[in-house]
Amino acid sequence: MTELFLLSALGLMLSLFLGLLRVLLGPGIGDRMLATQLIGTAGVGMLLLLSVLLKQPALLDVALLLALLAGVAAAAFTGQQQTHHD
Amino acid sequence: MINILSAILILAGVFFYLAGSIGLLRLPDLYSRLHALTKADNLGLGLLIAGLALHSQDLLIMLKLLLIWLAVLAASATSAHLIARQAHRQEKVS
Amino acid sequence: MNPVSLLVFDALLLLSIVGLAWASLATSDIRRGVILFMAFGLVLAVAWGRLLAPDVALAEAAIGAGLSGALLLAAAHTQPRPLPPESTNTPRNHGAVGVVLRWAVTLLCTALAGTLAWALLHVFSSTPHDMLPGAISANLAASGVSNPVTAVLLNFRAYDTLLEMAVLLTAVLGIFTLGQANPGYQPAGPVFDGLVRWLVPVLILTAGYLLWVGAHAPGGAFQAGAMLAAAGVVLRLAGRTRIGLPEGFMLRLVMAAGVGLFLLVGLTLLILGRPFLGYPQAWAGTLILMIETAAMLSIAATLVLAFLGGRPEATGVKAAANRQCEEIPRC
Amino acid sequence: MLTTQVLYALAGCVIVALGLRGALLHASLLQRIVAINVMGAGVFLLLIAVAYRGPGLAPDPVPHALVLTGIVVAVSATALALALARRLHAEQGDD
Repeated sequence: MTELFLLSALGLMLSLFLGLLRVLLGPGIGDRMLATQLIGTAGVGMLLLLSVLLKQPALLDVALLLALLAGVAAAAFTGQQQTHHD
Repeated sequence: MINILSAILILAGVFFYLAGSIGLLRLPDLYSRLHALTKADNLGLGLLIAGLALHSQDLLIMLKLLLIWLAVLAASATSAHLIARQAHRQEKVS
Repeated sequence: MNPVSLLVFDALLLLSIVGLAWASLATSDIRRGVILFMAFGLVLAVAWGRLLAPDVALAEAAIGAGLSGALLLAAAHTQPRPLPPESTNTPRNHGAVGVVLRWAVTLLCTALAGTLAWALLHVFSSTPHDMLPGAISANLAASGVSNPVTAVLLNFRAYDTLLEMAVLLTAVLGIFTLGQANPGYQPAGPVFDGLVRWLVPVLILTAGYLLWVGAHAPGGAFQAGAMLAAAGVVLRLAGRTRIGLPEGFMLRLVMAAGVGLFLLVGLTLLILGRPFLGYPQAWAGTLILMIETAAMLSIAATLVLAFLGGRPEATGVKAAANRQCEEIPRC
Repeated sequence: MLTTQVLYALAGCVIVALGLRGALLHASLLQRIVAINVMGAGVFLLLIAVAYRGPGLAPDPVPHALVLTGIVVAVSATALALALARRLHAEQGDD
């Protein structure tokens, strides 16, 4: 089972690298943000696998925070500040 | 038996992750990429979580895993909507 | 465990971290840089998990990947469109002098990295001494908590944390003196509003969980404060006028609560004839929880105010500005 | 010597150098702030790598506590720097 978890973590790493390419290539800012979301989800998956591999149950909490804060980041990305400030 | 099932679920999850990221890389425009990402990404994580939950056989861990999945599902659906709307708005401006 | 494939994992993880660090600084488009920096924080959180530092990973996930990103993105939004690189008004980008300077700085930074690496390899090759970690695990039972990181932060090196709270207070006072808060955000659409409705309570619950769990497992005041702050930031982004910050005197009280309670406990112990912040063993757990709760509130207030970027306007003015808002319920 | 530890520490060195270079060479204030944050992350990576003592062994908690403090201080310092940059921008914009 350990081998499988490691293999899966490497698979997610590959997925992260593909996302990385999209972040670098763009072209639009939305594409980059989208790819960052993918990197985040791949990070969540890797943390879950690592929590089993390294016997660190606390990494589940880290994955949870990462998942919750993904929404905050997207909101910050699209939030429209009011323009009439004088 | 449970181990085999959980292994299949985890591998299927990784497959969907990879399919999603290849879609993100290969598809031509933002909207289709969005589609590829949100579908495959959530399914990938969902299957991975199902496999890990089966493997853990601990109710508390299962609940936490479920919570993580729900959080990712809801957050990614919302952010996909927000990003698409932002892109749409910018297209109309330019 | 197969060490070779774990090593491959490490190498790829580090490749992506270094690549993102480079890419986030190589671009002249600040929004692109910030998004790459956020991705950098996300991958870094995985690295902390990999190095068995879950406390740090929690803080990175909450702050590095979340709040810092939100802060920088908000700043990048207000920034005017980036000027093309050749039209920036700093003269050192021009001509032969600029090129020489650029190379000189690059060379110096490379030399710095080399020196650092040399020093580290020197440290690693000498026999490790376990005095400090040994002393910590020997005295952990007396610290009042069983998570060693919390024990270091709030008992063994409580001075550091006290001063850190003072640094946070100073930073927020500095932000106050620089002017009014950023303009607010437009009210959220229905989809985002749906997110806010469940995300904010979950963030607050998570904060409570992290504060409580910090005594015996990874977590604690910093991470909990960051989660509370994230709730405030989400409300702000959704265009709400009330984001959970108290006003006037209460706000000042919350801002100073961390330093204040810390000092109060320390001085009381001094009067009782104990060393400054030398908790009696029977009380250590309770005192730490009290200080952590106050610290959490201060940290949350500081981070929300940091996101506002200035003194929050009084609600009286605000109410007048948002008169039309009052007709819509839950606006 | 642990290979993992060395790998992560060396990456930390590279990131410190990259961040410092960015902070010195970038023209835009905002990008310098990002660069300083990157540099800080490199220092954190160094410290956590030093604290790591191998699989199955509990790492040294003192660097962990330092980095935790560092992350929170870094974000508040970043916020102060951003507020300063915004004010500076407003003052210059008046000319």
